[in-house]
Amino acid sequence: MANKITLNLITCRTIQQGVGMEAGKTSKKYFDACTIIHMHPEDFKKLGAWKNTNVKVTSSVGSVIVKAVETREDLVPGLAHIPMGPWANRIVPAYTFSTGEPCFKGFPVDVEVATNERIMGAIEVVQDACGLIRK
Amino acid sequence: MSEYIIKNGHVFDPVQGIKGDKKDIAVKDGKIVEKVSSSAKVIDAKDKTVMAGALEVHAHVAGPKVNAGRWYRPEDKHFDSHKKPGITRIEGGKSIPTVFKTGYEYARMGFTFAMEAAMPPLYARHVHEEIHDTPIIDEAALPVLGNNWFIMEYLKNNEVENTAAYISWLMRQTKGYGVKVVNPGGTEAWAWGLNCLTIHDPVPYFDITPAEIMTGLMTANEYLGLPHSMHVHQNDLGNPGNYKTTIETLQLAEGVKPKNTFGREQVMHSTHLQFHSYKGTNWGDFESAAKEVMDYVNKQKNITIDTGNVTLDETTTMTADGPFEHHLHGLNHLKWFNVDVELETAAGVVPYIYDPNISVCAKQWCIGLEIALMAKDPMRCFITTDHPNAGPFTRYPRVYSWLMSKKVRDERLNTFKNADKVIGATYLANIDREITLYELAQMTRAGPAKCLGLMKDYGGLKAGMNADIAIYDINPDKFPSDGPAIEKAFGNAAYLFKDGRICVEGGKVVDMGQKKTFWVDAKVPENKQVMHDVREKFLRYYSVNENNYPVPESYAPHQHIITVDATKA
Amino acid sequence: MPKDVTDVICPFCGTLCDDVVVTVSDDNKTILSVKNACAIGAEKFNHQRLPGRVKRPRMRQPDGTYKEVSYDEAIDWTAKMLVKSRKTLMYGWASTSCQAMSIGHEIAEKVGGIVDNCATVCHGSSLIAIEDVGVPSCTLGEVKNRADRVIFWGCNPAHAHPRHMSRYSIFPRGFFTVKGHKGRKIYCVDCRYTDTAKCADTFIQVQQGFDYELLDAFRTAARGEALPDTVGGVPKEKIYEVVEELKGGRFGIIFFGMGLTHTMGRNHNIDEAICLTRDMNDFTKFVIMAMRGHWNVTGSGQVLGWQYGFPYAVDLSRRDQARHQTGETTSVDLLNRNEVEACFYIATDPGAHFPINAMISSSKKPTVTIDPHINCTTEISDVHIPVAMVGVEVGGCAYRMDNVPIETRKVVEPPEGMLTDEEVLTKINNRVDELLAKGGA
Amino acid sequence: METVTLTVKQVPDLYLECENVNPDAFAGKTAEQIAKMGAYQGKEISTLGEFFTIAGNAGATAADTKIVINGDCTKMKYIGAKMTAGEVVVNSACDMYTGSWMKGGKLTVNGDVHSFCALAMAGGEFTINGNAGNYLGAAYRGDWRGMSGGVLRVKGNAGSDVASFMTGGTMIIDGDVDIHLGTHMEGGKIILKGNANRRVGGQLVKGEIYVFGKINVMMPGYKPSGEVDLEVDGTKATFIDYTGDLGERHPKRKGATVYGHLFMKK
Repeated sequence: MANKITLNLITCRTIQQGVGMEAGKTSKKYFDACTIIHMHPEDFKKLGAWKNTNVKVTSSVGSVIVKAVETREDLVPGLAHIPMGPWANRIVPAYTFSTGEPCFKGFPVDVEVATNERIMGAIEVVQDACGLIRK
Repeated sequence: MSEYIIKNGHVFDPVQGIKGDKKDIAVKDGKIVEKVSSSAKVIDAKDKTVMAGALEVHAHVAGPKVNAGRWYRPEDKHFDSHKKPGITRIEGGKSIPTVFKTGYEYARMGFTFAMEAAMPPLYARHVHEEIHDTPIIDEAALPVLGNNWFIMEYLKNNEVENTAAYISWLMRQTKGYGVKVVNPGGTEAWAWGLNCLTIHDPVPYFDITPAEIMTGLMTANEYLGLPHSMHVHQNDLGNPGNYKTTIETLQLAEGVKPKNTFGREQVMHSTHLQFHSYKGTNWGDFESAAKEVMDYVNKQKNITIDTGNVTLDETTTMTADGPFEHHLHGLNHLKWFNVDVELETAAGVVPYIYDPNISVCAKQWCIGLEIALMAKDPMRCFITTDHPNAGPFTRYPRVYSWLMSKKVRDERLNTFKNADKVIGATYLANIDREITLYELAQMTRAGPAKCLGLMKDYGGLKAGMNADIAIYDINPDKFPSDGPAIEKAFGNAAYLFKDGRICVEGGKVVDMGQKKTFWVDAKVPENKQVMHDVREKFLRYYSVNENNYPVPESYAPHQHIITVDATKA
Repeated sequence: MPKDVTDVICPFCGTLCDDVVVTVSDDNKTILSVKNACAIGAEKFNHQRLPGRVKRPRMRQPDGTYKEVSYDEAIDWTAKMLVKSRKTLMYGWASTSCQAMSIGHEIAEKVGGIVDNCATVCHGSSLIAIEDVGVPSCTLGEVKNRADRVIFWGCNPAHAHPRHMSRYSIFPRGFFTVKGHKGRKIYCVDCRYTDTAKCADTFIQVQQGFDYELLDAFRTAARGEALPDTVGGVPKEKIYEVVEELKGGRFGIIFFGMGLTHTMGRNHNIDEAICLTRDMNDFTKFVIMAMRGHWNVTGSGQVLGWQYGFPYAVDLSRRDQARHQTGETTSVDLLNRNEVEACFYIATDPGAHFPINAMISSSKKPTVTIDPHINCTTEISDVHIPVAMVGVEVGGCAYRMDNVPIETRKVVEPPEGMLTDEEVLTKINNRVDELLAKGGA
Repeated sequence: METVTLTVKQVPDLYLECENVNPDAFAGKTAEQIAKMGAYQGKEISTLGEFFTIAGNAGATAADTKIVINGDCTKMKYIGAKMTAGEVVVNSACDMYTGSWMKGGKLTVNGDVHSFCALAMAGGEFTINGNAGNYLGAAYRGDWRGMSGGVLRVKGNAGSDVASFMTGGTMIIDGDVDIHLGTHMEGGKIILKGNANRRVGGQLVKGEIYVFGKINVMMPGYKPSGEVDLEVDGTKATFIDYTGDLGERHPKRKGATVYGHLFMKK
């Protein structure tokens, strides 16, 4: 079983993400809309994972746990998408090429199955990185 | 409110015919008065020139295209953004100053009123937001109407009353001041990438010509009896050989009579005439047609003009003449901004460098000065730079120095790289006239005030008029002979009174005054047809709802409404 | 009796739909229903009545919990932070009114702030491109009335601007477009087969990150020059074919979004798209428009434009001049480089939308967030000042994606005692004045 | 030539704006006077003397003035910016705008420089004995006038957007560059000894780019038009001459269209 695959990741708005955002950053709608990674069926095969499995996505700047899903907006194999939000931003490189815009679209990530890992909440995922959660 | 008495100054006031005589000017409660009490503060204007506050008749100082020109040109203010000591905000921008700098600079030069020359109705709220933020000077804005669908549809059928009713409705919605026309028909054609280069070119689909649009709007303007006349930026701007179209357009005013209660005598104001006074067939054989055009202007009494003087700077051109900006971009390849506005108009912006080493630019410089110097009636010819098109308004003091001193302008003329070629293609070298201080007061105060229908309150120093007074460090008996001295004096008013408050002292802004926004409320008989058409157009073709179109009065906190009554017209 | 408020402006995206009807309760306190809005817009209005809304400022305590404080206390803390900090990032502004922005800029000028708006992570690239090469554009009504060639390039209005296609770009019948959808040819260029692509007559699937090359190929094809066999995964035959179709139209428009602004090359992708648009004007009428995201991010650019001459990333830190350099005075770069000493966020949520390393940097600095709701930023701030929702509980001017200004409407009363952005900023401004008059914090 | 030596004694917390550190500003000043010159850190204005130990007086003119800077300058902006003559040697890495708007004289940085260096450079010699950041020798935002003259050498790599809107002068980079080299170029010469990532010469109107290494993805608007033997910065080699960018407008001279050239070393 290939446990780790490398994909090209983009982060974009979805209507569910928009609705969730306006419902509130702590809402279930927001959580459900943003804690997913859209992948191509072939990449699911390569990863050896079922749909709706939690995965760990790792970029040059960090990792995040999200749920791997198939989408009605087709991707090509090798391309993956996490809707914009704090989860995606845990792994978006902050480098801007001196343009002000970080690398929201088009950066390599490793994806591996993480069935038993928990997906953090919206505020938790930010506070955790900022060291604001008292253990 | 405090009282002032301005003593010992040399007063120049065309309204009262005062030509530099020493006369005291008394100020009380924001107005000029016959006399004040002994407790009035004395301003010593000995060896100084006293004039009314100046009026800008045509400048692009507020609104969407002005602001596009600002923000898409960071390079225009990267080294030109400063805060001066005192109460002023940061001032930025060379060719298109920020709103703060705009207000301060006009005030420092002795101006108290500026007319924004082109307000796209759909963007009127934006224009008023900027006017609101522009300190000190009073302002108004002219909605652009020469390519408006309503207007073209009504005028196609000669429906003057409907045209007038629509104008009345639109001015109320947009808080507008008058009727502006820019490249009539040509800008609508531009929505399909086309243009109208003569006044007889039919407008695509609308089956009307530019000449018919202008004649109709002049008639509607006088039907309403608006304070200002139709204000036109003609077809075929900026092209060699355009002077024939220019004269043909001016001829449209023949026989049209002014009808208003404001003392206005013209029925057409033709703006930035410099850009419309070109002979030749291309940029190689390009020559001045200032004489041909001004000969006509001088004899035709019911038109006024402004110059559009080229200042030889790097500037930013901007106009509702969309096709012209596209054409200009094709010549200089600099960044092109364009916006077409649904049912109404368009606008374009392109940076431009008037390089004195390029003979075309030098000739344009000559033509602008010739127009002013050939004007027989200074009450009908006003000095502008069509800011920022021919140069920034902040260069007025320099333009004055060229007009008021033959020595100064000849020094410039003779040192052009291709001076011989430039002199051969223009009239300027043979003109000896020097504009006097009295004529300057006519061209920048009394004249524009009359043209704009504001002569009751602006442009003079007669008792009862607004206490808008500029005092310059100029002794008329020892008028400066060098350019920089003239520029310094006109660029830094010793005092500027605005509504009786000292806003500028020693060239420094000391008070923000209380600026007013002017707009015209023209009352017409109820017109169900027009209201029906408005509803229909909003339902079907506009992208905003009718109820979200009007500019609320809160955008003009110190509004001054001029009411005209055309219900019995 | 419940009543309908009509012609309401939706404060969600840059489409700024102005035909929303909101039914409110008799006491003007509760929104009962929303008509005409898209799913996202409706949710925004509905959020107003959700329980659990924070109604008073909160300040973080040493133990990490938040304690409710008075507005005065929060404002005093904020003013002191601003006066003390030598360089402050003042980011956000995209979801508030132009009137509020003006007050914010006055504060920034006094305390040495850097005013940046959400364009910085959105259409900032587009603004750079426009600064470089201009932009031929139009209002949305022009598209509705005239366009017969519509290209969606790297944008997905089906998700991000849900009513755009029905109001302006695909379906409406206009003056010269009486056939509506049938009279238009719709193109979509994207690396994904998006829901917008499904509405298009022609879908061009570009390899992710190859938009610049593909646009250059379009321009090369338009000039009749030779092309390699494929560009960005698109066969050259397809490129020539589409270019000819575009030339054959009467009025073409390119709408573009984050697919260009966020992708490799960023501003250059838009720059090239603008140049293609410009070139197409040699053959027919062509315009281009950015699909601006936040409902009033355009307004922030406009107000900054007329006050300082730059559309975003305006550095007033020296207080005697305004400067602008994308890549230096932009929020993410400032945070990446630790160039600021304090952060002031208003009407935005960088915690959710900035890359985490920027927010880690932010979380180490004194931070105040002004926002109607709890979000990812408020919970890493020292102070959260809740305010009325602009466009729902208070009106104010906003600018649509085509720069058309529209006055948003107040439809309901804010919770009792809740201040608006304008009121909070005015109080901060006054407090800053007091502190400066006393010689500092 | 007189030498002023600046030694960093305090590294700024934020970033120090050293617009006064150049021969033109120093000219005619003593060490004491230089120490009193202003430098901003955010809104706080302090003096050069607070951050540097200053030894030696400046010459009477910029041309007579040499400045040597020792110590850590990584958080200092604008060193050598707008200089017109004289010499500056920095024995450290520098931050943004180093040598920007430079018109003449000699500037040497013995270290790396950050972004926006040599912006709109118009003349003089600027040598970076390290790596350079993004927008090296480019135009300021919105301007169509990038580097227009002088010689700029980088011993290491450079970032993205190098030489955007270049109109003249020569730029030599020994290492590699990231995306967008010579975009919108309208004159001048770029010599790249290493590799380029992507987007070389996009939207180029006029000018010459020489690449010794590889380009990851060629722009579609370039077409090979033959081979030429050239000597480029001391290296003799055969180059493939590509003309382009064929997607961009090109001026005409005497009826013939003038294209840009991209020379790839074989």
